[in-house]
Amino acid sequence: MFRNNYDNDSVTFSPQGRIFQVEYASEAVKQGSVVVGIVSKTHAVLAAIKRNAEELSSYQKKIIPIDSHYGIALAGLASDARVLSNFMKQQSLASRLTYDRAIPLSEITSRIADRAQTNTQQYGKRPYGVGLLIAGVDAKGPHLFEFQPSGVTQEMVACGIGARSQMARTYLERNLDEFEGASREELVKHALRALKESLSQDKELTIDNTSVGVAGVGENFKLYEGSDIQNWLETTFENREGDAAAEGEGMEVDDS
Amino acid sequence: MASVFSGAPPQGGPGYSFSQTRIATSSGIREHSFYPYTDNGGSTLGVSGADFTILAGDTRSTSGYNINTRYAPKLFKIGGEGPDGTGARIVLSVVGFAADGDALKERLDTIVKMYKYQHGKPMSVAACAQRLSHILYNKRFFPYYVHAILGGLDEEGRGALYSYDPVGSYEREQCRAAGAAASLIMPFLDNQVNFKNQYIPGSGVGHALEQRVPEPLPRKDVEELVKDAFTSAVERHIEVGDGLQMMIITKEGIQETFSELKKD
Amino acid sequence: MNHLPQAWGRPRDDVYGAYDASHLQTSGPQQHTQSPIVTGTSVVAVKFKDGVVIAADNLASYGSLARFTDVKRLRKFNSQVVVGFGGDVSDMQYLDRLLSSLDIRENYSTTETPLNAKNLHTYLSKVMYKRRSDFNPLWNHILVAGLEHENKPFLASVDLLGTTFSSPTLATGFGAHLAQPILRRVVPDEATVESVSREQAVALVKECMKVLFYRDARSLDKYSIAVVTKDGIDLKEDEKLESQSWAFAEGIRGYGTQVN
Amino acid sequence: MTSIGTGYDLSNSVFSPDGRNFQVEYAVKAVENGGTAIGIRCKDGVVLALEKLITSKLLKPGANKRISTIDRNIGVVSSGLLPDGRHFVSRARDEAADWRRSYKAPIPTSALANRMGSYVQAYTLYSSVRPFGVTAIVGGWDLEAEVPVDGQVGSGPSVGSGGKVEGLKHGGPFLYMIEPSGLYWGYYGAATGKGRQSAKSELEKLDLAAGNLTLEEGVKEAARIIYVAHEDSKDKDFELEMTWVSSLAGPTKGRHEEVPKELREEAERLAKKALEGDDDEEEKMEE
Amino acid sequence: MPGFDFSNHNRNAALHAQGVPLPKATSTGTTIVGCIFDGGVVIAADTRATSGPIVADKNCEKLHYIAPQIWCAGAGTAADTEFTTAIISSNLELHALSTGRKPRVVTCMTMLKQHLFRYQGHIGAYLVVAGVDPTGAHLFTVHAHGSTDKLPYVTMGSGSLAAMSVFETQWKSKLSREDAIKLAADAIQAGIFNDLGSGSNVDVCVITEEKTTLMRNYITPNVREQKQRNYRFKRGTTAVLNEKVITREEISKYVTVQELDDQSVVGTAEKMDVDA
Repeated sequence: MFRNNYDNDSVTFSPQGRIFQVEYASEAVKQGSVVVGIVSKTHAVLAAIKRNAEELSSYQKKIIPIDSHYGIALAGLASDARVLSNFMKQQSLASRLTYDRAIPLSEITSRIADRAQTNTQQYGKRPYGVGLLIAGVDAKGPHLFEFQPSGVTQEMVACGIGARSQMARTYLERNLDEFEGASREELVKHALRALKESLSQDKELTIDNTSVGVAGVGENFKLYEGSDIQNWLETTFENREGDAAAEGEGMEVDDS
Repeated sequence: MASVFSGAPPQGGPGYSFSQTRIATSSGIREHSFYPYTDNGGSTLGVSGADFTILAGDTRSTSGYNINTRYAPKLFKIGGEGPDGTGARIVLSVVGFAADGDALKERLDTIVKMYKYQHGKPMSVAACAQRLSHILYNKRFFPYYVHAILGGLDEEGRGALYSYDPVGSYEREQCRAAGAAASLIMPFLDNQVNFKNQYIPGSGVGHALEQRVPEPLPRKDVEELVKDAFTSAVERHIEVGDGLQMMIITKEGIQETFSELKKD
Repeated sequence: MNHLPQAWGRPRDDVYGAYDASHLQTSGPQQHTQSPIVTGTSVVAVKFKDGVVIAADNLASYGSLARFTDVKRLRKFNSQVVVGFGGDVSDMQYLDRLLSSLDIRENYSTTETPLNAKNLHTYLSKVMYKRRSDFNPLWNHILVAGLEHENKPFLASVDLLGTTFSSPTLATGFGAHLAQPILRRVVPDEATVESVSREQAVALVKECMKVLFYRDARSLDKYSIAVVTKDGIDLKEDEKLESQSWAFAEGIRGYGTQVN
Repeated sequence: MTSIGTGYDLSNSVFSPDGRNFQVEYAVKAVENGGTAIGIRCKDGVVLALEKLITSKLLKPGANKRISTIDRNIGVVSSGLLPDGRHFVSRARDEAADWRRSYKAPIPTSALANRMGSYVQAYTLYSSVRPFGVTAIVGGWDLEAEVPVDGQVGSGPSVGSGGKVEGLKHGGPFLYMIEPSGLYWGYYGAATGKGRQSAKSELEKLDLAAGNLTLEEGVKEAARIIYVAHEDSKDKDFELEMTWVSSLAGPTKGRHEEVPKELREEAERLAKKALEGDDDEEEKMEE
Repeated sequence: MPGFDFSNHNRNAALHAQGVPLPKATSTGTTIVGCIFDGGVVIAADTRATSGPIVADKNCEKLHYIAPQIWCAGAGTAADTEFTTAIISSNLELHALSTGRKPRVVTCMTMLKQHLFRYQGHIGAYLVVAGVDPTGAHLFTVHAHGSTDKLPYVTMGSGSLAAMSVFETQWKSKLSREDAIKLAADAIQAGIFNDLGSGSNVDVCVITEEKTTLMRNYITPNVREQKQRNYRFKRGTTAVLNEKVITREEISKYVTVQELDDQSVVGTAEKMDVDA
């Protein structure tokens, strides 16, 4: 009796031309808590939900500043992300040393993409089990890249990955037109709202479980956690009890 | 640099007819005629105070009797972000062979940055000082040809100043001068900062006379001393001049100033 | 010729004695450049308000022999950087290829910003410093002229030891002695750069090339000159010195007591 | 399918009793799902074009270029697994750089195709790797002018012994397509990906072998063919990506570059118009 | 026995072979120039004397008197330029007295080159000789080995290339006196600011048929700025380990003591340094 054996390693194609191991690795991303990223003409924002293993444990790291001009948000295997982020840090420093230049985001993204691809074409390796959002500002302005375990990387206007991230993406698609001209504050609020969308009904965004990373033109990438994001959370969701339909109005109140 | 463009004939040919002896001997292992070091002149100094540290250096870069440039900094912020070194709290000054100085600066800077990335907090000046010593000693047999001075604030907020020899021996001090005019400036600092050879008038007779006790100087006094040290060094040392770069490290951060020096 | 292929192209044993095979062995200590062979002399450059002017003559000397008289020692890197080479010509060619491969790599993506002069200078300084640290120097003194971010004029130098410095005016080799004073008179500091026009800068550099030709025995009256501005690079590789003056030679008789 | 369940298709480098390497065939399947990619060899250059399907509204429009430059004068477009395409490109760049290191001159397109064919083929030989899930189209212009050796000193004698020979011709446009098996052929017009069948039949109509098609016409034809090939998967949005490479005298001066925006938009406009002519009913939906 | 004493030569050579370095001589690592103009000749010099990288004298004199209308600018070893010019000056004066004519510049130049040639370059004097005599204005250079040159404008010393760059760009024939002075001074300043061996001030000497004008410190572009602090110590700061007072009466036993008032004491000190 034969069973489906096309999924044992990443060097076997299925008869349909698929590589199951890579697809399974993508599932690992969906196990991770949600992260979203958005870019405007001037800023790039990352936002993430941090989980804690239990009530008394610490929260995981979801956003990692890499160089002064960009950071990453991760969903999936944190240890794989650490390997990649160390590599990125080292490559970024090397770029500054050799060329006195902040590494372009497309460049660093394609370097990890190449690394990830190797893991999908050689026996004895496994694909990375992590998805990344890479956000920051380089010589060409703000950028957001999505990295997938398959080695696929794409430049996005907005993106959400991780558990229940479809809800976040739906929010982002609905508000897509607003991002380009959005201010720094508006962009953060959009990111937080997208994050909130993908949360199950009984969960709330709190200063303990939320991280925000912002980079802008002329502004270094900075990670905001804890009390630093109190204000954002309050102003973004202060009309929470109000009618969901009047969301648009609520936003205007926030901005004033 | 003159050697680069020497009009010497291609190696191996006969020497010029009037040279009496061939310098190069063709027997045995051929000697390296490439010398990997040069001295780019200039001078630096550092003085630590109660709650600040001042580092200073002239900005002349020389090779032989030539001025390469009138503005080549010898002071570098370590561990800061971006081209302006934002957020840095440590300053390294290097004098000697400029290319080695730059390489040393970049290595230390990278290490301090990696430390912050890995540990999530900035490196202490004491740790940085020891790390710098190791970097230098690691090249014990092909040294960085520089005299380094590292300045910052220690964990208690007091001024911290470390000086190094080219192969990593180091010491925490109140003040130090390095580079071309070190021998001119150091006795001045000994006398003015540590009050060496100064006694308290009327405190005794002969050997009973009491040394004037050194105490941390106020910032203004130190800045003035530094300026006088450099304007005087410029008078008497040909490799010192053009500009004076100063960095003052306080708990508020690093303040950088620049003033002109004589250009002859 | 005999039937032994290994003897072909070698001195005949019956005429010259047995061939010393030790010349063929490739082992032994690795040999590095100890001195330059075919060399180029000065490169001079000056910043002006919108860019940089750089020039070098077209001569490659072999000792005191003027070996090649149409050598291009200025190299365009991209539309905003020119590199000028003094010193060994073969090392210059190596660097030229290195820069070519870097340029190709940089142009894989057309959407990214190209390397500017500062980036390239940093890169070259690492290359030079690495090679000197390996005791295998590239025997050159290089000027990098062009623009850095926000189209600011950029001019810096790196030599065979990896020493780097930047100044509103720079000159390598003989030019460091003879051209720098001329350049510094007009552009003494960074603040003055703003008030120097392109025409002034070009005239100044041409003046330097002339003085160098007067006084540098390893120089030539044919030269290359490039002007880098945000509109691109204007590189002329076949310029000739103009309006030389040999008026001082009039009336010179001998070196001492001779009168007529 | 006969292959499934036999066990011969579970590992690369294994032949089935009837002499097939199923893993390679499956890799071809991966290619068949990708967006259509085509290349046209015109008389004065080469055009590469790609139907880039929009998988998400959140993608940044106009970014995510997928036709790559290998050496200054050579481009590659591929269809299939995106990361494998990147691997292919990365290797091709290494090969081109390696060639330059050895020969101090750019790699001829044919030599690149040869080297990449060998490389891709090597990935069918071992069980420790899998074949490439891409078919790549390599297009380039080999320089017709005499090129100086990189960094050459002087310009050499202009006449006489060692001088230049007048009127000597070499170089020109070249186009190759490399498949997952490592097999490659030279083409006048090449197509791969989902819409390759209709693209091929369109290409065949052009009589490319005659060598009359100019580069500008080629650009317009390429756009049209991609639009035609897209008809099968009309429900999805796509972006048209096009690059070209011409002679030194041509618009790209021997370099592989993106087709300028104005020309591309013009070609797209013409392509849409041509389609409308074919099928009037579709007109309203086109918008 | 006239001439140099070579008795220590062998000892010194042996010491040198053992690695004992030669004592460092003060050198005037220097920019000196000369330029003919319509009606005369001008020479100029900087005023820095160095010992290695140390400035030995900030305002030394490198323009040496030979005869009333023949002056020399000297570069190289300070002592050599001073003694060589002094001895030639002396001999030339004797020569002038015995011939009863004004000394000629060529004579001076010839005496210098013959003197220097004799010592095969061991006398490190590099000189610019300039003067006006009945045959006109003349300008020569004399190198330590004895070679000479005759040109309308000349430069010597470590700053010679910097100074030459000024002449090569701005010199023209038939300069006026003012233009020649300006040009020479500019040439020296090029040396002062571009050559580390040269510095401080510009000395100029203009010689015409009528007279010689020595303009000591013609330009002073490098005046030291005011010190920030006062470095006067309180009396008693320096430790005195031993004290002994010798009274006038005691010393009068050995020498004659004469009272001077304060002013005459100051008057005898030579003023050299620009900065106090």
